[in-house]
Amino acid sequence: MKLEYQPKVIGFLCNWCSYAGADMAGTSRMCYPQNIRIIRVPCSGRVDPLFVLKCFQRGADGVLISGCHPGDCHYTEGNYHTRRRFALLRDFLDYLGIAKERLRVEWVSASEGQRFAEILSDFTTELANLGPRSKV
Amino acid sequence: MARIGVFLCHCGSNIAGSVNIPEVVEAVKKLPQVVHVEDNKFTCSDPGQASIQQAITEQRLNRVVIGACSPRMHETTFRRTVAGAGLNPYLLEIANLREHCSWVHPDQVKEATAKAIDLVRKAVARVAWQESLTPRQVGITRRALVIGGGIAGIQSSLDVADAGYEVILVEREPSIGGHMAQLDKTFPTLDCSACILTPKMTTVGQHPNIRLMSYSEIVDISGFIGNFKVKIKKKARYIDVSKCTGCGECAKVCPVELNSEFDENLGKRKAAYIPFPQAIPNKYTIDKRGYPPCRVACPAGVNAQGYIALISQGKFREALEVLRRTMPFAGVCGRVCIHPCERDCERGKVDQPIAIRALKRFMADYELKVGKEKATPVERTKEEKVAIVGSGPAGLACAYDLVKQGYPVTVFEAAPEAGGLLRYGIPEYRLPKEVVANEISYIQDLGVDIKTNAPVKNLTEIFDQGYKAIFLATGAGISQKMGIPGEDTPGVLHALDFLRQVNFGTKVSLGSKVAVVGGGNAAVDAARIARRRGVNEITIVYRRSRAEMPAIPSEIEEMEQEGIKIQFLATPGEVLSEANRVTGIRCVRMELGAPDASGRRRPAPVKGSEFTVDVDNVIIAVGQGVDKATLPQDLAYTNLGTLSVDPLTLQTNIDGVFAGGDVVSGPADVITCIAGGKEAAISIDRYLRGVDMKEGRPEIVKRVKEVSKEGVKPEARHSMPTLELGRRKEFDEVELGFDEKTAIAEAQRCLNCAVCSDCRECEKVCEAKAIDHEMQDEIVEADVGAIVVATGAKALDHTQFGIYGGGIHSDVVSSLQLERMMSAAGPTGGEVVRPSNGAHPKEVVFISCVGSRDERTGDGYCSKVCCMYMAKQTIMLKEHAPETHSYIIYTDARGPGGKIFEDFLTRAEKAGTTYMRGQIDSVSQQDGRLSVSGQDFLTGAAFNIPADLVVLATGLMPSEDAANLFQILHISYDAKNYLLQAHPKLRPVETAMDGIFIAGCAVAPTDIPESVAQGGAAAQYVLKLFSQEAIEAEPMTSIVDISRCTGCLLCRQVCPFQAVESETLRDGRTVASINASVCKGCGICVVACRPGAIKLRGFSDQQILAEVMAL
Amino acid sequence: MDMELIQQIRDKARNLLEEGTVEGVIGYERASDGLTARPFFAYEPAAAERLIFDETCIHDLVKYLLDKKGKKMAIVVKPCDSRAINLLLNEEQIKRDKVFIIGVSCPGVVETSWNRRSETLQARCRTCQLSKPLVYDFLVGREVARQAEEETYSDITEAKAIANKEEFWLEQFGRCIRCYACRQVCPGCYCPVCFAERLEPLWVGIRIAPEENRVWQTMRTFHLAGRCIGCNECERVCPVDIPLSLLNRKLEKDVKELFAFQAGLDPEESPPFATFKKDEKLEFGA
Amino acid sequence: MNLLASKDDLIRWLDSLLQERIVIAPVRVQEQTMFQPISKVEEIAFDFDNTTLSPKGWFLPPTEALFTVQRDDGQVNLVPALVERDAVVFGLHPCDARGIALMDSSFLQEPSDALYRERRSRTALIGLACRQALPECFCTSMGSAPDDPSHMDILLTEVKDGYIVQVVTEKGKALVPKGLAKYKGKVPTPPKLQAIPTMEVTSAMRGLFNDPYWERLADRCLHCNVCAYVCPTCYCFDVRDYSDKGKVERVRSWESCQSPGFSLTAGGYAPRTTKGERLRQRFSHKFLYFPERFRDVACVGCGRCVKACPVNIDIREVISDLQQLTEVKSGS
Repeated sequence: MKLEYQPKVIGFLCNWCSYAGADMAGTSRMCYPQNIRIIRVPCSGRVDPLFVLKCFQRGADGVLISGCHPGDCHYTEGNYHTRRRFALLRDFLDYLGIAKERLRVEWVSASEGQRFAEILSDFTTELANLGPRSKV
Repeated sequence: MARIGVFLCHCGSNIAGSVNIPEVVEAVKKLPQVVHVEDNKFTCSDPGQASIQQAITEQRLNRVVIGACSPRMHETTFRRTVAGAGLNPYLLEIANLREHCSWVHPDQVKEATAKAIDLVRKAVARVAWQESLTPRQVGITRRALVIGGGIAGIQSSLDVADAGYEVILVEREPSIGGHMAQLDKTFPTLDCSACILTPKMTTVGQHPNIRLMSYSEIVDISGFIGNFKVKIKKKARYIDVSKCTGCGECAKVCPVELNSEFDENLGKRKAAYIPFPQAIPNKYTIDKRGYPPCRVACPAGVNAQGYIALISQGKFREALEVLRRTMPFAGVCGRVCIHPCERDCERGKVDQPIAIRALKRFMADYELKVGKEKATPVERTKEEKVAIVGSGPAGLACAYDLVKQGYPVTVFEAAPEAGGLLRYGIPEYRLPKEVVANEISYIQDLGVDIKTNAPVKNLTEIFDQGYKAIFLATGAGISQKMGIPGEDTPGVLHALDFLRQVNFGTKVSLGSKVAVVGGGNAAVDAARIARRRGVNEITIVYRRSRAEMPAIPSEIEEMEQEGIKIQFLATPGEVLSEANRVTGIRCVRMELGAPDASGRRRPAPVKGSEFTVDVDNVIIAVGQGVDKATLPQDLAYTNLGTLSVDPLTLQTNIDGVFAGGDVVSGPADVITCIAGGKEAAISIDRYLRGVDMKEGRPEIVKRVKEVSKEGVKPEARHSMPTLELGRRKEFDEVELGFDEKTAIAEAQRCLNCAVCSDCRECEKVCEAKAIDHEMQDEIVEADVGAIVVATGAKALDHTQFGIYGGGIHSDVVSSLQLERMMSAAGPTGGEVVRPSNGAHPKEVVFISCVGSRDERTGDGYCSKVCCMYMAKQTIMLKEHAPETHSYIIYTDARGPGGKIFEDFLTRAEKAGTTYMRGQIDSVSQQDGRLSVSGQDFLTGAAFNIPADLVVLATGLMPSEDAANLFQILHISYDAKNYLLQAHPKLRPVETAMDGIFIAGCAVAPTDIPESVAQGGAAAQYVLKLFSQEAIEAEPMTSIVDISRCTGCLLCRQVCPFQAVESETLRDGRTVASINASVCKGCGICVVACRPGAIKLRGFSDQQILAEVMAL
Repeated sequence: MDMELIQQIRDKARNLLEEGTVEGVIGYERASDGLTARPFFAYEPAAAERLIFDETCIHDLVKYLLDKKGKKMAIVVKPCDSRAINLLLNEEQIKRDKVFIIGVSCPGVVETSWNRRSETLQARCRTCQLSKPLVYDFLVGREVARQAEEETYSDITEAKAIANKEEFWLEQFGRCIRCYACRQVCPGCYCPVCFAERLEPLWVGIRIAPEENRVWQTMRTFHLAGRCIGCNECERVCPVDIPLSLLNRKLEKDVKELFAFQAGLDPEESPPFATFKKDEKLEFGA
Repeated sequence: MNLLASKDDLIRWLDSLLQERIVIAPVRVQEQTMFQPISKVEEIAFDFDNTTLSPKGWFLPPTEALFTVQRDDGQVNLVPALVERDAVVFGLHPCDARGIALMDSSFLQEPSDALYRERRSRTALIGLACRQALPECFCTSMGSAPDDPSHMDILLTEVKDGYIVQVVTEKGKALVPKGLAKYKGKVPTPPKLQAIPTMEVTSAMRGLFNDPYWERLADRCLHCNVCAYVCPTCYCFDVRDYSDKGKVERVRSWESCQSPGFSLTAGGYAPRTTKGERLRQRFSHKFLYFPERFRDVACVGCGRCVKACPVNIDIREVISDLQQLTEVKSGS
């Protein structure tokens, strides 16, 4: 698939589920767009909203935060905090003009390589359709 | 200055096939701080690793980046490599060029190469901020906690204890043993379950290294592997286990019987019980579940369940003793009490409340009938004399409580006879004088001195006579006036004066028509007395409607039977008279408006609705007030004209002077007055002892939470026999009281809400003096190093499977019930019978997978043990009675485990069991027999099997409240509340929490040998831990920079592991501190920390931000 | 001016200082324009006579308690300010026994700036539900039943409808000169080193530029999510009139709707980021 | 010699200036007036009382890059920032011009600040005499006046028919368009201001250095940077290097002595840790250190800080307090 615009995507993946899920996509040789750069964190609860703000400030077109499914957190509760923090931040950024489509929060388990690849394809396409972020 | 070496792996063609490695090498060389770049065919190979070590040494590298496969693959390997060259292993960063790049972007060399460069640049940026980290050493408490005393927990405890370490075994129930103790035989060997379990239980009970805490629960756990702190609640069992000999005398006398949980509700046990004869510990427990609703509802806290339980056993005297522990007025309250207890009686939710008041009266009647024994005077143990003014119910109740505590008590009564309102206010037909006199004489027998004709006008005089405290209970004895024209006309009487005169025996002459104004008990009493004095036409005029009428409903009913009319919604505006003689009253109609302060709807006159009633006399009963003239001076009053007292202590404005009853509350019922007297007694005792009068008041009592009404068959309340209408004369009591048979039958309706009735008969028989009804729950703290969770499972409740007739037909039983029936020690003595009629069943149908493998009716998983126990039970049924024929309707017949399990199924089949694969449509009952219909999956044919007994093979589910415990322990569990293993294959008895291990059915349904194996395996992990000198703790944990910490402790709130503690610095500031041994390194706190005071080592803000900034 | 109320404040303040119950009293005095009010610290009983209270006493004085940790202080607190007290109690920044709260039942305050006061109540006062402070030791003023307008957040709805939001906000943030007055006045901002001024890591550079300022203002607001008590002091002190209430109130609204939480109403209840519910529905769909 | 420019003349003049130079002029932004570079003359707000910020931001911008350093193929290149165009600041009041003159004392003394010097020499100041005195104004007490042309290149004074054009410097003369009529009418009397006594402020300041007055005054101070950023004479800045994938940029931005991190040293030492010390620094700099070094008090009486301070720390009150306290001290 050839995209009109190649968006820049930064992903924060928890070590125990989503990073392993991305590994699983690799070992299963599933192809997905190359646009993402993955940063490994111990838990999605480690993702500071400031990281996301810095990504957007640095010109990222989209940010993905992915953790274990609620209830499955390796640290039992981290992703519940993630959910609260980013439910609020996502809408707030939208309010400030950074469309909510640009910040994704997903739950991907270690076995969901296929799902990870699908999410990325979908996200990249969506971002490409949105086009570059407005520069003022 | 960082000197970074970058090593790029080709991974054969795995990476190099999609990533142009030379291009990456060139790009990386230009990165700041990178001093060395090389690429290898296989970096993880020995030459690859050697090359890294060589470069570290030769190039004096102090940071290493490896571009290779996922760090989840080889991070540990490469850390070892780096450490081998003398560099701290945490100064390494891995760029994931394979799983995250080459493998997912094949045939896109350009893009994959650009991405690889980005990933390496990101890793280089991050590694510059990496710090040296060193794992910490932590000590170990070599004591294990085992939670759950089933076979798995028993095995763990024994294995750890035998290895020489201490074990605390906590079991929620009074005995260990779990479900295995309930089983008759075990499959596939048909061993006697008790025979193989009991020796293990005994060993546990006697093991020097095992501290058995039965009837206990975990309430809190903190700490971490090797160093847990646990709080264990020892539930009050009301029997001191150190004294109890297990003789069982308490159970023999216990009047309360309920279904035995151990016998699956097929048998009975007492409130004082031992679950089964071989219980360990062999100690009794009293099942006390709070205060019964009747006791909570009673203002005076009378323990109705206590005396009712004893009445049900025919122990009438003992029952009266129970009542007299609280107050002396069985006969009085048995007649006139407004009985709030009956309103709250749980039996009322089934059919009708217990006739509590009638039973109370019965005890008094019985005592009079069989002859009263003179009460033994209470020994005076206290010096301080107490004076009580007024001998109504409040005064006497106070005197009674104080004399029983050993105080010298004198009651001063202004009237010629004691009793107050009981004697002068309530008509004889409701409360015979003899009953009042009997109960007052009992109080006097105990040692209370009652002085009649002794009005008290001056409190100082009383104090001067050496009394140390005074209780004023002079009542509210003045009738209130209506304030209408003509109220002073002769022939207008006030109810209280009228009743007093009648009770004194003074002659009162009435005309033939009388109107009584008011709706309270005084009005009803006055009307009924008037009827007994021969008045023909009596009308009660009441300004509200029937619903608002405050008099006792049964009294109103009896009054109406006697022909007295009530004019509702009317109020008199004037008393009409001629020649100073009453001729009538002019009334006005009322209508009800909005509720007033009392909650009753306020009546308002309807204009132009005046009407006149012709009467000869008017009796006004609109209220009573306190007669200030008869009270000593200097007392403070409320706006309502009653005495002003402290609501908690009842002390008046004068030190040492207390007041209660109607003089404080205004006119109230007898039991409320008694309650006031009792409260005053508590205050006076505390006052005299000089202790705080307010502490712990008002007393908060624990009402029993839920009362099971399962299996309670509706049975009407026994009604009170009354005197025939025609025979009702002035002095004859209308209500006649229960006879003994009725009393017992009525008492047996009691649901024993609180289970233990607090009758205290057990205390009398316990020679070891082991019983302590005041026992409280106790919290025990302990330090342990490892925890084994073996909380087991429970069988699903078969009564919730109505589709199979469970809970509908009594001959549909659960497999555990069948097991109990088969047990020689069980409720049927080993006989398998039909619960409906006790007959031996001929045709028995087993239904498998009840609640298992079926999302519709229960859980989707297989409970694993059912196929085998059904086979066992059919074999056993055949052995018990060869003529029995069993069917097993199965979904799949599983014999997991290969060896002999499958053979066992065959054995069952050979023994004559009919296996049918199919589905049940319905279980119905016809002519006393059950009929099981469904479809045979193998033949496709419908079947209809007549059966005498249907056995539901109910599946397993985690025990109740298991999830609560798991939350306390912070261990994960799944949607069905089963525990999650650290790894389902490779770490089956470990959890994600280090130091907490799991075994048995709490993890998933297991049979006995598996439970034992897992219990042993968990013990092995405990021992492995205990055999270490110290624990090495992961260094990637959070630390607090106290100079930035604001002490808001949000981190403590978000930490899932309780790793955060607060610490007070020398300058008085409170800051957070993180216990690195507990911290798991999730970093939730780091994000929560606004001032940036927390750093997660290995994942610091710097490190992650460096990655962001490099992209 | 309600002289009776002022006299009550003065009498109480004087008493507290005379008895030595407190070391100082934080209240209001007349500003140098003779028209509006300014914060005032009375340390001597005689200074109590300078205290005033009227509808120009707009400042939330609670912030000053953070400067006086360890000292027992009395403070004049309006109902809205009492939420700041609760916030700081919840976050363990002040100790209840170190503060003597002179609560004022306040009919609302007006917009003021130096030498200028309007006659209309501040917008936040019009929707204020509190007729008296949530917490106080001594209450002055008549408690009046408030006829609060319904909080509709119409300003937020309007701001949501702005066509090019990014442009709009970058323009607003572009004016920011990073004087940090908004932070300095905020009772919820008390980090020893603000993230905006931290060097390691350098979250926000010293560059005073729209993108940089956006990180600053976004995160400032986000740090106050579920903690902003709505005093709106930040907007008042902003020298370049950035509509900060549109930021704070947006999160206030979301927190109220998503987590049913309002800051500072109960010192025992923890803010939304301290806790979670396992089964709460928080959508991440577009 | 005064000239007269009609309103139209002025607009044409500004329009022609705009062709060849950057024009910085007061622009209405919502309810405020700000100095901003304009693209059209219509953007100018002629009708304003005072701007929120002084025009100092043109000479010392809130943020500017001083130079960048980059590594290209092993070579390290340093590129200094340059001032590329001439400019005009239009519409500044005499107090603001005096503020710029005071900044000159510091920035232009050798070694001078290159960027500042460059901007200063390439920028002409065309001022506007004040039409009215605001309640916060006290310029006459600080050595200026509503009609003071001293530090301007050209001063305009609004009259009925347009503006009196008073050419002050040669630089100004070069900018005046040809053909303006001579102004023969009366020069309007400048608005009157209430003078505040300013005697002995410096010595009072010196004498009260350790007085508890500062801590008390600082009680209500929030330590925001508003006063410093609106002040025409406050010129403190911070300098930091930014590195982005190997490209390093040295940036300076406004900073104020009121912020706790100001002059924090690498070892963690902060010279002024208490609120009182920080607030004292502000006034010490204005009334003590600056006059000791450059003769004049570093305040022009524009009144911006009076108006902008969220807690009403009024510099005039501070002056009066200092004087009173000194008298009390010497009297006792």
